[in-house]
Amino acid sequence: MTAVSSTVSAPSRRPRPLVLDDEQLLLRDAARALVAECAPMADLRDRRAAGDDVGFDRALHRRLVELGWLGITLPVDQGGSGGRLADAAVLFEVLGANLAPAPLLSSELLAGRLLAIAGDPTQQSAWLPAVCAGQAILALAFEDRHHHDRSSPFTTATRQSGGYVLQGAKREVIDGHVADQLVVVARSSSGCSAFLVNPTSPGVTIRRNHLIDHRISADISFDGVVVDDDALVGEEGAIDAVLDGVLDRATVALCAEMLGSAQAIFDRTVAYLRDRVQFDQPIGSFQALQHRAAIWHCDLELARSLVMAAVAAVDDEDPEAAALASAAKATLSDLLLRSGAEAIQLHGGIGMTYEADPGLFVTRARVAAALLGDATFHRRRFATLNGYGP
Amino acid sequence: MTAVSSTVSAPSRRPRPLVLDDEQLLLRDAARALVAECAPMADLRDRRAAGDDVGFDRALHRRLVELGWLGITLPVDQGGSGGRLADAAVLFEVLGANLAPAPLLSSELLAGRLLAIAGDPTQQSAWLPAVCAGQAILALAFEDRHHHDRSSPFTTATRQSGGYVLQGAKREVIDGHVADQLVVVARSSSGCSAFLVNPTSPGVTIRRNHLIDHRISADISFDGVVVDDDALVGEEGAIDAVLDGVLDRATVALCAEMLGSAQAIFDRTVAYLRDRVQFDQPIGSFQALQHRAAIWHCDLELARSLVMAAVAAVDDEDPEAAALASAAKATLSDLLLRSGAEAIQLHGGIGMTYEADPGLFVTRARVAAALLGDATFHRRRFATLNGYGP
Amino acid sequence: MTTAAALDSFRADVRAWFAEHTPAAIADSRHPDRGAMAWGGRRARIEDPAMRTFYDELVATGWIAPTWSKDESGAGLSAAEAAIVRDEATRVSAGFVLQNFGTLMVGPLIRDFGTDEQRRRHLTAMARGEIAWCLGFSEPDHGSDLAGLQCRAVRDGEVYVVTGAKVWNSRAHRSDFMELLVRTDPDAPKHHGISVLMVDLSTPGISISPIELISGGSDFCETRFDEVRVPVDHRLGPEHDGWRLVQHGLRFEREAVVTMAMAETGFTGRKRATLDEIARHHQVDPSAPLPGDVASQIAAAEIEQLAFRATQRRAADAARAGQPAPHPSVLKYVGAKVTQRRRDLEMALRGTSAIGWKGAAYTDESLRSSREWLRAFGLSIEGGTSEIQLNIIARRVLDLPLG
Amino acid sequence: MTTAAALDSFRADVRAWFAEHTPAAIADSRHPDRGAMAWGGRRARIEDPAMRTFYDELVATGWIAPTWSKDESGAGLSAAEAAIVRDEATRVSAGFVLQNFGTLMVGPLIRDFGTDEQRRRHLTAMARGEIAWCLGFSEPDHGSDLAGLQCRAVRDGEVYVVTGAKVWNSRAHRSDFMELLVRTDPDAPKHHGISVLMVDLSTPGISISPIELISGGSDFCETRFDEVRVPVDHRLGPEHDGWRLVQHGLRFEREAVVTMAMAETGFTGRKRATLDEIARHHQVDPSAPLPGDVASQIAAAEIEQLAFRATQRRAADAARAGQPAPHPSVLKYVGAKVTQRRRDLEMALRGTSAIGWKGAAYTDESLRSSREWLRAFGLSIEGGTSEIQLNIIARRVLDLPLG
Repeated sequence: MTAVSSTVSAPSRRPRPLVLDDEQLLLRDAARALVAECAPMADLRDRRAAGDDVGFDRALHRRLVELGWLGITLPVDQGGSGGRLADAAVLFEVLGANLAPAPLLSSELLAGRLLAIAGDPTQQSAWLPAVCAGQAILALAFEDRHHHDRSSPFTTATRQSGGYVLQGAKREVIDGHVADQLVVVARSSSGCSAFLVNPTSPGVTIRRNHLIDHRISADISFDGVVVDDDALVGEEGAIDAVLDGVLDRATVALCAEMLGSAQAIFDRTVAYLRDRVQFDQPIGSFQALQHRAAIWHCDLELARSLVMAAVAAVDDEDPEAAALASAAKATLSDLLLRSGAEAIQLHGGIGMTYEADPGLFVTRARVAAALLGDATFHRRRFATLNGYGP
Repeated sequence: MTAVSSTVSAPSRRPRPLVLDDEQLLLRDAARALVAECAPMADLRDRRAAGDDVGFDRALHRRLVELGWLGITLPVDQGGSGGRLADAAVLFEVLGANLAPAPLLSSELLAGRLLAIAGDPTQQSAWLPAVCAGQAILALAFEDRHHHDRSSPFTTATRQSGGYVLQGAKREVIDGHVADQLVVVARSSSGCSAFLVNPTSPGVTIRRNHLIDHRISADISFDGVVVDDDALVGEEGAIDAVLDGVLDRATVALCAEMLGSAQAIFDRTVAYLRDRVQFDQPIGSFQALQHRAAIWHCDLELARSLVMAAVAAVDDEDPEAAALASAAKATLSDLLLRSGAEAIQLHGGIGMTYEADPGLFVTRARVAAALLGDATFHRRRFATLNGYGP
Repeated sequence: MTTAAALDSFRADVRAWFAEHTPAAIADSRHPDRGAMAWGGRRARIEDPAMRTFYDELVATGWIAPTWSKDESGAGLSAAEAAIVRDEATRVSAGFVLQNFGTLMVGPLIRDFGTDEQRRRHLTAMARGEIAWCLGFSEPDHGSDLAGLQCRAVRDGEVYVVTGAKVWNSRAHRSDFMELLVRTDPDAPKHHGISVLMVDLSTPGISISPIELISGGSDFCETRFDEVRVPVDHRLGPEHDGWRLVQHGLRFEREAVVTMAMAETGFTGRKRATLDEIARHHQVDPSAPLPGDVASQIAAAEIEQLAFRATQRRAADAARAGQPAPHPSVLKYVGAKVTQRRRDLEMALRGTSAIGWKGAAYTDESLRSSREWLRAFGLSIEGGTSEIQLNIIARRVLDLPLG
Repeated sequence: MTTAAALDSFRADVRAWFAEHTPAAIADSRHPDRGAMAWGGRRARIEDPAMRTFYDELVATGWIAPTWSKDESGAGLSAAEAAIVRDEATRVSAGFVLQNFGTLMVGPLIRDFGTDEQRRRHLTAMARGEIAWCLGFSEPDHGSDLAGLQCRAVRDGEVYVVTGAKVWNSRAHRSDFMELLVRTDPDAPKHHGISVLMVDLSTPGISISPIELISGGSDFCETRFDEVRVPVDHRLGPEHDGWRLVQHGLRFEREAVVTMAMAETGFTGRKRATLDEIARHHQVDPSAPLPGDVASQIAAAEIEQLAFRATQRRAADAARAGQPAPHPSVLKYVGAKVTQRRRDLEMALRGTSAIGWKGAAYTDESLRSSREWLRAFGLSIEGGTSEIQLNIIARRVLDLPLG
């Protein structure tokens, strides 16, 4: 008989199963306990009322450091735990459930990660152990525009003897207002480069942005800021590929946080549907609302799978990781916004009040959707990565 | 006191009210009676089963002629009734409600209208009275591709002594398989032109397309087809603007037909929801289905307003007519497809059977959505007309 | 019956009137006198002399309550003429002055159900902007289920003693009177023990506090009644039969909420950047064409809005012609959705420029944009939630059976 | 417990087996023997000798019913191993042979509820593809409301006399046995008078007619029973307690319908043009980049499909790890929706090339495309409508109260 002609290829590598392992389950429980204790959601309103200019809770930052969770994915020899992105994703999801801000994305996933893979040993040892010890906050300044753009079209680095001069302005730098050191992406004739910049350097101006989600970021301008040669991270003009990898990874972490938020506001809303009585019955007994909740649940299940697949792809160094990161961010941006809106609607009037929680989720949704590329950006990028971009 | 400085402009022309006038209400009732008598929906299945190769009912065509409705918008001196598009829209909506095909779009709104505004008196008197008398069917052959494209990129007209040579192929020519005369759009060095072509001319090959909606159209190829100078309709290379106007107008008429179809399948589905009993109650008493029906109703109301506004804009020669035509077609294409799908779903299993009506609507929806430009085409054109096209 | 030509001529007169009398300050969407002019009332103070004069002149025309009789200080206009007045006022950015809660919603009810004495007392004062009204319908535990309300009025001789709480009372803190729903018979089935009181808000025992919304401070209030004594002759309509009045009046509320919300957020009237202008502004090269995906999102939003406006137009035309018109619940449901989607897209197009709550980096326009987006979530809740509208459409328009 | 390394090695063996035994004809999606191979049964004739041999060899491996014991002619594999067999079969386009209704849905029920005699009689025959089964659940008037079924079985000594009608019986016209739901106690509450019969379809009094769908002829049938005599020992499980069996077995059906529908319409396995290839093909210049709006529509559909596949993968992984997995109703609901949207977009991308029912102008691919699009509307109806799935999710997953 005629057998199919394809030769017997070796079984492809077993994909990582899309479940949490035992350690991650323990981590999740511990993180939940921490957040319940240290980061109740009312803190957000309290901090704004108190005129807070930090945007997160210093005590929560300290506790994360004590538990060894700041640096959970950073190298062991730099004071980190050497974990996978999957471990960080567990933390992000739990933080997201309580909308708890912490300088984790900025210091570890963005600037820390970039240093960890492109920095020289001096740069690494100057900053990474300090991040893991909670002694330093780092920020990655990469956005020139109000829409995600990895090409830094407007910030320039001009070579001069012994160093560079930086000129331009960066938008919405996460934790840029409290950073002890900045990593700044700038463009020279040879391409994009990254530089370590002391935020107190002459020519650096930092403006605090108070965001609708109660967090704080910074717009930072660089007016003839002079840095030495040793401020250069990696090779000159060659940071693009590194940056792409760093941003994809951070995007997936942000997606995990957004998933946590979406799931949390869903769970709260479903609980409200069970409890709230109108027309002498729980409103959750109305079939129209049941179907909306059920469809919402389905969308959450899809989103969870996509985030877990993206996490696994990053950890497996799967070439599909970039496309999965974009797929996840496009999906989570839409889903979290819709979740916030649906939560307000199903809560009715009370959902519109500042004292209730749905509004906190919807404002966070808007910010998180815009950060690191919105749904339109990532659908476009997904198309491009798959060879049919416009 | 300081008065606002803008000068008092004359009140803008009163927009035509978006209601049917008394004559149109009478026309609607008469048309409904005709369709109920002559064009029951079962005819569609019967004709396909009988191996029909016409795609519409010759008897219905005759009745439309007898009632003076073929040519309802054509000039009185050509045998028409000189009505407004609003009058034709009433007819199209009623035909759409029963999915009744008739050579009205082809002979009157497309080819007939083009001759009426761009043809010379000889061309007009040769064909328009015949159309109104039911003695001729005309077809406008303008699509070169499977996506709406008004530029005839592949069909050429080459000047030769005393006439032109046509080369190319036209897709999905509505009623092209039964047309007594074709109006063919072709491109020469100076732009697009239209030509009257006898379908029996040497070099013309007509293939019947049996469509999923039980109608029939034609793919027609022109292989070195020679026509005389007097076959040219309008000026050489200058038919584009005329064609745009004709197509916009026909598009609005098609939208009226689609609105009739969407409303009809909605009404049938709502009636089914009232009647069908499952779990010991009419399924229309389930709130989830009620809300879906209510949202569907809202979308129909929006679509009806848009179609009426587009009809009024065409009749008023409002410069917004083109944008409104595109807005209407984008909306109706999506809505009719969604209506067909929702009708099947709410009918359950029976909705999937060929003997039930929802399937007839969903197949018609697909064809009508594709004809004269789909939703994507018209959203893009709407953007372009408003100055922000891609 | 007014002919079309007569209406055209009327429109020309109205336009001329506004051109002559409207002060330039009217176009300032943050003018401090706007609130006082929109709502009137005992405590309203119009400080700008030009605005004060304009308001007085407008009151003198009767256009605050254009369809009311001249005896009631209205202008005695037909519905078509009143629509022209509103159109033309909107055209010069003065539409907000005619969005008066009292004349739109409370007045018609007093005319239909009030005693002669009540009509005399309240209508003229309303039409002249002297007394500001608010509504006291919803309660913290009874929003959509309005008929379940618990605020009690116990008869004590010639007064009712009112105790309970109301919420979502628009501008109660700046109003003089409230149309208040109370339960007068706690033992009757829930739709049968309700009465309507007209409560002077200066009566002792009433405390009013504004509600902070997700979009910031608001004109909505929570109002508490602690043994408030209301004269029995301040009851509107028969005792225990208030639900009928509510049904009668609810339609006014729904229509008015959409109209007002749209005026408020600048949906009509005030010039604002178009979506494509916003999108272009944020490009690296603002003169470059928009990407196809963005253009398509904008087109979809614009088409939806065009359809909604055509539906408003058709509703008016059909009502005028006595033909079947889109149901008010359709307008309410769709109006909220269209506005919400538009705000949402606008936010997306603004990117991170619109995520600010405060800070020097943000323009006033972008700060307003985020607040308008947040505020718009309420459009599908206030004045009857979207779910209630869909229930109404299913029952009353589609004739679907009760579950 | 099987270790990961052992599973890898097992996969290699299975892949090698298929590489050696699979005939080239298997990749022909219109091969006339496909039906017989997928369903087996008394009347199945596999004509192509290569296909016949392959089928016999496959039966010998026990992989038609991979998790069944070798005594039952299964292969005694674990769930993880069985999944590998299905994966690898799909990889060489032979997945359809393992999509057997009997082994997937009827067999497990007979194992759990049958007598020893019934198990002996039916399981091996099923696993060897000798007897084809179909289901007789829905009735013309009782689709979603299955428990309202009216097909009656009246006891007459040692037989039931069955009269009534069933509909949506997949491939009944080519099956040997039907798992039939009948009402044995018309006086009991509707969930309590139902029994399950295993009916030999060659019994006199049964008439079966295929149903024509909107997509053309189909394998669904309507089956009528006119005083059909079924031996009492052909009843599965206790009398009147059939609803419990239905509940037990319904899950199998829902999962299987999605899997089979996807295999059927080429969702997995068979190579088909990608959406971007289709879009490009229809451009004036196929090498030009796609317009941004089209690319964005395709990306949205691809992302949705990626999410669905990841959910299928996670469901399997979680079940294996004993962790909470997505509910089968989620997979059923989403699977239908994702496939429908994809078909819809594919049709839009094909433009007028896909509106043909027949005619020389249309390619086979485009004719198939329109039929697949139409057929896909059924995915959200058969095997429990999407509305039923949403009810299940609301009640069982979200714990929302009954209305």
